[in-house]
Amino acid sequence: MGGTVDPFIINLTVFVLAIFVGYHVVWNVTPALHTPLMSVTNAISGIIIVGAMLAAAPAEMDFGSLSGFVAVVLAAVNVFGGFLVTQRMLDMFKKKK
Amino acid sequence: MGGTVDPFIINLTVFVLAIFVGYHVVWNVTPALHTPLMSVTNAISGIIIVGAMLAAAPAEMDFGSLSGFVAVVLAAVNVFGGFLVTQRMLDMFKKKK
Amino acid sequence: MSMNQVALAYLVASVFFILSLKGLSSPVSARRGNLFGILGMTIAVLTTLSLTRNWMLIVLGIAAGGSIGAVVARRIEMTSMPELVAAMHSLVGLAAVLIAISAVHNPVAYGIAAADGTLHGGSRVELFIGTFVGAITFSGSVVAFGKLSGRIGAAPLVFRGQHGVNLILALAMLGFGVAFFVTQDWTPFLVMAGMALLLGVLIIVPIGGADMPVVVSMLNSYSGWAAAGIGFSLNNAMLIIAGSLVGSSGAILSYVMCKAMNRSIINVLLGGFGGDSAAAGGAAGAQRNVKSGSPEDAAFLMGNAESVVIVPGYGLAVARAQHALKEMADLLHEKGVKVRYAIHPVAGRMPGHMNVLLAEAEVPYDQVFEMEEINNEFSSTDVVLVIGANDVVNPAAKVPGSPIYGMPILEVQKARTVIVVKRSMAAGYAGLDNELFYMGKTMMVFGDAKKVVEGLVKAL
Amino acid sequence: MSMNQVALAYLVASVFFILSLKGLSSPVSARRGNLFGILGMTIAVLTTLSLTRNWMLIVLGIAAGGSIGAVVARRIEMTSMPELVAAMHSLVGLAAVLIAISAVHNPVAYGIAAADGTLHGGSRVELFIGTFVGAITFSGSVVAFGKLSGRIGAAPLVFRGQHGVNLILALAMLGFGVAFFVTQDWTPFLVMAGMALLLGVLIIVPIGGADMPVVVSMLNSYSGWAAAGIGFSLNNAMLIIAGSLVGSSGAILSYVMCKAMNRSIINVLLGGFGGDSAAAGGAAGAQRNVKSGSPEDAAFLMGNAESVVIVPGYGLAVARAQHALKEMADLLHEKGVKVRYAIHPVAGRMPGHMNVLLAEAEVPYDQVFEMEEINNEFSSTDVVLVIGANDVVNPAAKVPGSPIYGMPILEVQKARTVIVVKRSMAAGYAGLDNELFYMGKTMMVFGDAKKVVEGLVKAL
Amino acid sequence: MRIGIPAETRPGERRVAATPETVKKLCAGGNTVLVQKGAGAGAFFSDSDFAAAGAQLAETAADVYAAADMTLKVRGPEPEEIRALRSGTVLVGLLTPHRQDLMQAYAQHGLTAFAMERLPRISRAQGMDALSSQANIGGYKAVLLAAHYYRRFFPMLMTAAGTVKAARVLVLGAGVAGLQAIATAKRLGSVVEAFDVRAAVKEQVESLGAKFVEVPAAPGDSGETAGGYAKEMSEDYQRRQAELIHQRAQAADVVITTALIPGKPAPALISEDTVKAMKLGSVIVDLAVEAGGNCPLTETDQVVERHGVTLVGFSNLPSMVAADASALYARNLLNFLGLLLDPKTGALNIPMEDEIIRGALVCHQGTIQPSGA
Amino acid sequence: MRIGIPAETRPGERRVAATPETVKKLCAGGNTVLVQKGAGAGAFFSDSDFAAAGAQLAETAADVYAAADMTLKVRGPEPEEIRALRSGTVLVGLLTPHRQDLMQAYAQHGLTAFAMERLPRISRAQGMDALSSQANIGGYKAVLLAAHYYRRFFPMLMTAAGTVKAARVLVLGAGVAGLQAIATAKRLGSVVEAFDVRAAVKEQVESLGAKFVEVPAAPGDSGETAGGYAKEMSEDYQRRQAELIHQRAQAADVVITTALIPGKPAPALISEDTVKAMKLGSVIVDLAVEAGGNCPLTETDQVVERHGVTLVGFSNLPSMVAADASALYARNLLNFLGLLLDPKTGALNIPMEDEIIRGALVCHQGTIQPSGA
Ligand SMILES: NC(=O)c1ccc[n+]([C@@H]2O[C@H](COP(=O)([O-])OP(=O)(O)OC[C@H]3O[C@@H](n4cnc5c(N)ncnc54)[C@H](OP(=O)(O)O)[C@@H]3O)[C@@H](O)[C@H]2O)c1
Ligand SMILES: NC(=O)c1ccc[n+]([C@@H]2O[C@H](COP(=O)([O-])OP(=O)(O)OC[C@H]3O[C@@H](n4cnc5c(N)ncnc54)[C@H](OP(=O)(O)O)[C@@H]3O)[C@@H](O)[C@H]2O)c1
Ligand SMILES: NC(=O)c1ccc[n+]([C@@H]2O[C@H](COP(=O)([O-])OP(=O)(O)OC[C@H]3O[C@@H](n4cnc5c(N)ncnc54)[C@H](O)[C@@H]3O)[C@@H](O)[C@H]2O)c1
Ligand SMILES: NC(=O)c1ccc[n+]([C@@H]2O[C@H](COP(=O)([O-])OP(=O)(O)OC[C@H]3O[C@@H](n4cnc5c(N)ncnc54)[C@H](O)[C@@H]3O)[C@@H](O)[C@H]2O)c1
Repeated sequence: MGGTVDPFIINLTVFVLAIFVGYHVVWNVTPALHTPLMSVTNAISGIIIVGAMLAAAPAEMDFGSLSGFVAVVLAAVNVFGGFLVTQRMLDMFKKKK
Repeated sequence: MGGTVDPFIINLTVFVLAIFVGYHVVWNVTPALHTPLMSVTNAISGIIIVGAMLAAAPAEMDFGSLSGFVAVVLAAVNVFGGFLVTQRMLDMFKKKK
Repeated sequence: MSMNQVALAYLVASVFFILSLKGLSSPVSARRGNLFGILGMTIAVLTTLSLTRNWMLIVLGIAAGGSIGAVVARRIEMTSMPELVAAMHSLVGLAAVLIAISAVHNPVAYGIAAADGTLHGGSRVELFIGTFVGAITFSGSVVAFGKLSGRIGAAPLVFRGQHGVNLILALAMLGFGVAFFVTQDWTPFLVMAGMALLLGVLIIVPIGGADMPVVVSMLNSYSGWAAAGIGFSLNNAMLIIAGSLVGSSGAILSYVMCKAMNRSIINVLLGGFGGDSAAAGGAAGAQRNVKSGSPEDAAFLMGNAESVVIVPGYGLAVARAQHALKEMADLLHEKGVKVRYAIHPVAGRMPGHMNVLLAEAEVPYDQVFEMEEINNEFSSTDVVLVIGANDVVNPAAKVPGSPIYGMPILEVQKARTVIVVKRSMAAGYAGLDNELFYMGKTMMVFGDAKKVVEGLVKAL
Repeated sequence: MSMNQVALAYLVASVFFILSLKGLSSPVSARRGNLFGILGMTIAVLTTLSLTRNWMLIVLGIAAGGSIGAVVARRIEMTSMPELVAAMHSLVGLAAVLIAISAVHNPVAYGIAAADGTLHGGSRVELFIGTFVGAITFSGSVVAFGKLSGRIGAAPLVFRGQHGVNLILALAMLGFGVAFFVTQDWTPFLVMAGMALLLGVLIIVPIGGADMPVVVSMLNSYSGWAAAGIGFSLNNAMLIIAGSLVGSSGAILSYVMCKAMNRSIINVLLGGFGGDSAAAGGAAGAQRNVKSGSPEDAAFLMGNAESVVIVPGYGLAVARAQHALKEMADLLHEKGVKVRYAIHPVAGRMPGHMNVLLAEAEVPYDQVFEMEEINNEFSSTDVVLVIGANDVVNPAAKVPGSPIYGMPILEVQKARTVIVVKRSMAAGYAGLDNELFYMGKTMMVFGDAKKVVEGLVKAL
Repeated sequence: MRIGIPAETRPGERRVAATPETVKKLCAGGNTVLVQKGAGAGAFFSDSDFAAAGAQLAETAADVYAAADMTLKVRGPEPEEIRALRSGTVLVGLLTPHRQDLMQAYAQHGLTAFAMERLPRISRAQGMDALSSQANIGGYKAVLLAAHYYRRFFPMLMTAAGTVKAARVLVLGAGVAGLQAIATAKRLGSVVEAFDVRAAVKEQVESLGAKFVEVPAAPGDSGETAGGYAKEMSEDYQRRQAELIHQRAQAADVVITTALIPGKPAPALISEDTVKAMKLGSVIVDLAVEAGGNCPLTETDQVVERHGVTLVGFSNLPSMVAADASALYARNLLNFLGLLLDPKTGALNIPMEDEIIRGALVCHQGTIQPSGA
Repeated sequence: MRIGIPAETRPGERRVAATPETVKKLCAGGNTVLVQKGAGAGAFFSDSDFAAAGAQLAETAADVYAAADMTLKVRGPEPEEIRALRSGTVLVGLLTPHRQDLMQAYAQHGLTAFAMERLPRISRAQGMDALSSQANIGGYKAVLLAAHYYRRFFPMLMTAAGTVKAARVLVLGAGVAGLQAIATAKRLGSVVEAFDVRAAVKEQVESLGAKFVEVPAAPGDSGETAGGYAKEMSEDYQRRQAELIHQRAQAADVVITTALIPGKPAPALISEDTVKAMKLGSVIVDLAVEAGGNCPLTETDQVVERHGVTLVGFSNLPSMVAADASALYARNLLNFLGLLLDPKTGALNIPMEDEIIRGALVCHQGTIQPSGA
């Protein structure tokens, strides 16, 4: 069978499953980890950098790729900052504050 | 971009996500629900009936569609029996045994 | 229906399957969970039906199988549930094998044929896997059913070199699989299937009856993977989702069950360890079976009871578990369970020992009953929790000639369920074995009383 | 790299993201979780890089942004963490808007153009959603950052008809979105983006400083949805997975946080309820802010402390929470925390009241200290748990003229952290307000002492 | 200051106004302390311990009185002791300030006298509050006495020879003594009920795990004066109260009464009829016996059996726990002296503006002071 | 059967061998019960209650003895009482079977006598085990006596006037009485240590929350005889034990001794030197005083002070809790009579093959029985 299924449907399938996973993974988090968790999801939301890279991809620089480039920089700040800050927070926990 | 991604990869994506979901959903089940849970997953594994129906689908009866038909019957036993048995077990819990 | 609509419907069905399992993980939502499962299955079947041409025949098949299933499910006794599940499992395995056969027979119909009408390489692998997993599930489930229903002796059947034989068989099976892959011939395919059937039997026979539930769950998991495998072949996301859901949840469930029984899953699955779930001490030389459970099991039983009577004994004092016990009773009380304490006149090691303990924990006096008051109440009690007591509930006191003959006892064996908390099967002060522990209605929870009660508190 | 390999690599990255969040849900695995996140991100970026032609420029951009991020993250004070998270959020929002602009500018490069070079209808909708969510995230995060860092007053800014204005704005924004959809013109697109920016500001200003963490988490969730939306446009499974992971987990997290603070998420998000987390009674008319937390927070603080001193007061007796308290102390002790009790000579309502209570719960005498013995120890104590006490820890006793002037008190304010359990801000026997409750190092846990301690026991 | 500690003379009084511990602190504060030999014997403080703490030992009370600028006593001095005191001496103790005759005698003798009973009950004075510290002991001891005279078990025990029921204890008056009695009786495993006119006490009683017996009061009547003491109640209330107590006492095995109204005779709570209705073998311990008793049948310092009920009327329970009672009382005095004496030199300096001093000072250099608090 | 219940004659003995409850059951079993007037007074059972339960009241003991076929006693009859008994009477009580003179007298008088002390300690006999039921009371009362004579608090209290420390109680001998003493002392809030020669007791002591003080024993020596009683220990052990006790007693405020070795004089555990080394004001309650005492300084039925230590030597503690002691003892007897009397008619039938009977029967129709158990 197979047929031709619109990629949207497949994307939707993935989307729905991912929501379930996100829901379950976070549901039982201890309150003390709220802030680190927030910070790590913030870093992961920097995945948008992938989109930004594609936007900045065209070889010839124009308005579109420039704004893509700016987006890359911004998202990179978020990605690096996010993971590092999380790391620092978690270090704090280790040292029994 | 998009390009042509083998459906296998997409299937794999779905597969991996579904495993995560299955894992999380069951992880914290109370022991008392072990048997009902087993019974309901048994019923759901009857989803193979979908494959069986497709096997039985060809209009002209031959060896292949006949074995598909048998598979439909077997899987149907499982589906109906599984859900009903689960129902009965759960009813038992309601009545505070 | 367009292919898109079909895919969407399948997605909806998949979501319902997820919600179904999710529901089953907690008693409050369990019934809803089952409904979701039914709903998902209905959507899946109807959608598929819309794709088939000879739907009349198929509906007939479903009706036939469905009514058999329904009748069996209605008729079966509650106590035979586990064997029923095993039996139905075998059907899924068989169905998977049949589908694979059908697909090998007519690959074109499934759209898995290459241009030359032969199977895709990938599909061949997938079908191979589907078949042997299906076959093992089938024969293994049949054996499990036999053991659970008592048609086959529940004792583990162990012989020397068992693992070696299994290994050789598995390798041979793989070999024939490769042959099938290369030749696309029926012969290697069927030999491979036959070997898988044999392997299913050999894998399950060495596992003892007590471990059968774990095995059934494991087979369940296999059948899920089989379904997912077929989903890959058919490029059907729903089959993949449902199959891997069942596969992973079944595997986790086996693991969780083993953990609850304090067993290693490896040992269970390698077999030969299944028989020893009981008999740790015991004066009587003969190894006798007792049912043992986890604190969670005990908590569930008590949480769902209407009345619970607690029988404390010397072990409670030794463990100094009285405060935890009080807390547990409070939790039960909050759940609307009627909780009372039954004090045997000579429980403990000094007159009034139990009273001292319960007073320390501030158990209200009006929940504390003496033996004469409460002995008549046991027959209308749902659950008795015997905690660290032994002699005072030993029916041997009714047997002339026993060293405690003539001593009045708390007649807990009259209650519907008895839970006994102690560290081992060791005897009490009087040094006697206790028949109560071996009764069908008794569940032992082994462990230090304090630890166990704390476990109960957590689980409640 | 073939497209298949790319897809596979993306799948691997997605799995790492899942494992990352999973890791962060428990303290033991949290650090591993962060590593998984980094790993996933690395794979994702490298894979994408292999697809781009002018990778030098992009690497430059990443290096620039990355070093800024790294420096800021290293330099920032621990106490400013939440505002940093908010600030970085705004960047994600802005990036989303920029990507959308870039895509609108050059749809062909993204493979989302129809044959005529214009945008697909579906993609237009997706881009529209991505843009406005991104814009709201951006401006909202900026406001949240301002509030958290004190650059904008933390007090909720409420004005009449606020919700009305927001509604009109939102509708107008939608209208321009439709216009963009129809005309594919820049003007409606930019107006729409501007309105979304404004909306972001307006949505956040009415929310009080105390609720900002919830808001940040909510914005986090928005940015996740924005990423998922772009994933749909780009037909990129990883973006969808990562985006919806962040989206759903952020939403759940906001909900969980609200529940922990006993607030309704609806109220928080509608704003105007953010300022009243404190001040229930209090003799002093002025509304003053206190930090309040849940039993879980308190449990975490104590579980990670090296030494805990428990200060019981009359409220402990009223709640009869002594047994639960003992149990909590036992749990802490098991975790290796040093637990002591500090008894003020006039705590309770009769001489020795607290001793009677603790004896009932069988607290060993050698854990019980009198005031003189322990007052010097507070400065080296990590956490003091003041439970149902008030006057005996009231620093007002040092203020001449106060009705309790001259009464010696337990100097708990010297400890690193003070947790106070009582039902409200109401005064104690002497009827005095207590400065201790308003100190920066103090966390109030409101509720009946027994309930709260039971909560602590559960959380430990 | 030369501080004198004579032995107590009241019959049955075993306490002493200083302990080696407080003597040591007083000496460290620049004072000389004179202790009469044997003064601590009843409380098991030996002379050698006092000497080791820095006290000088005096043979007789007369020696102490002759040398001391300040005398610390448990009980107020009797007329013959007053005569032995030097004029101008500062006297501190439980001086029974309601005994006008004694006050007159102090004044005539030119003494400066502080009555510990008169301390205002403010937070700052809690460390000096001898009434509380001694009432606390009284409550504890009352239960021990009851258990001593009660011919059954207090706790419930289920034994091979049958079950003994827990004693039911009724505590009337839940002030300091009453609350401690409740706590002690609970400890011993009995079932405790308590009653008090002050409504605020209910929560306190329940905080000890006992049951509060309530007489429905007229609305708005807290039963309490501004000072936190009980007041006399209306007749209607008293009738309802009497009925309730009659009924609860019948159900009780042990009754401990501590009800006092400052400056008034103790309320009669247990009538003879009630005693008659009580179970054979019950015990009543009347802590209010010195103020006339909460039960008219109790006799001061006697144990009598009436209508099959044992009535315990010891008036000086703290003295039965003399060692700890003295220790607490001596520390009360020490804390109080902290207000009067220079911490280094021990020089006397009476801060007349302090409300605690104003309350306690009953006689200043020979003039009787109006009751302050 | 005509069953007689005379009043006890031993001075200070307040117990009685039957209660209205047991009388009622005996009457229901086809017996006639004769109770001497006032027999229950000491335990607060009134004659009218006995009568209401179905007993006939007799004016004097002689009347009872003259009419009864069976006499129930708490204490064994003294020679003059024996003379009043009819020959052939069945006698049941705590007959002190080790007193050969009394046994002779019973035999000469042609009595059939059951000594409750001789019951074998098997499970079935637990409901009749008077030694246990009375020892239990002794342990409880011993602590109350200690608290009564101790001039400090048992529990720890932190008050505005300072902290009073918890009393440290040392219990020597952790049999039935010792265990109950531990439990009661713990209840009152003291810190309890206990010591016993029998190693098995350690777990039991700890199960009550007290600390067990251990003398390292020679390997393989459980300190126990087959019957579960203690035996005399080796000299070396005794020396190490004495040292340990000396040291623990010095740290203790209260010592309660219950150590007994059946058929032997009680072991002397607390020497005079130990008493001298103990703290001033400490209290020793010696429950073994009748068997010679665990401390040589205690005097039977007296409270004496030696070297600043109060020694309490009452020999009959259960009698101080006469009501419950009688109730339990009477039920022990009732359970025991269940073996002897036909449940309907009350006819006597001695099952000589029963090990309980063999154990308790010290004299059968005028012949002394060899000690059975
Ligand atoms: N009351 C009296 O006056 C008195 C005096 C002397 C003797 N006795 C005798 O003592 C017996 C009392 O009966 P009983 O039922 O109370 O006690 P028991 O028959 O001695 O049984 C106690 C049970 O508790 C278990 N136990 C011990 N420590 C434990 C711990 N930490 N956690 C969990 N379980 C623990 C033991 O089994 P495990 O080892 O498997 O855990 C034991 O079988 C009677 O035979 C009575 O005749 C009574
Ligand atoms: N010890 C004595 O002999 C004695 C005698 C008389 C008076 N006093 C006086 O009593 C005071 C004792 O100080 P303290 O700190 O122990 O008590 P406190 O100052 O009276 O404070 C007790 C606090 O406990 C809280 N509380 C009451 N019930 C509660 C419950 N069920 N759960 C949680 N919290 C509860 C109350 O706050 P919420 O209402 O907000 O919950 C109250 O603020 C001193 O002022 C002392 O002078 C002592
Ligand atoms: N602020 C402080 O630090 C402080 C210190 C000590 C005592 N106090 C308080 O002072 C109050 C008085 O304590 P006290 O023990 O000295 O009082 P008390 O000895 O004067 O009286 C004893 C009790 O008898 C009760 N009573 C009086 N008449 C009664 C009647 N007819 N029926 C029943 N009960 C009756 C009183 O209410 C009181 O509770 C208490 O509330 C106590 O907590 C406060
Ligand atoms: N099986 C039953 O049902 C039952 C019934 C009652 C008692 N018992 C058991 O019988 C045993 C004896 O009890 P009892 O109280 O009648 O004993 P007891 O009165 O004869 O002796 C009291 C205690 O003193 C101890 N002792 C002896 N010499 C000592 C020494 N030198 N130093 C320290 N301690 C010494 C003994 O070990 C005993 O524990 C107990 O274990 C009791 O549990 C069993």
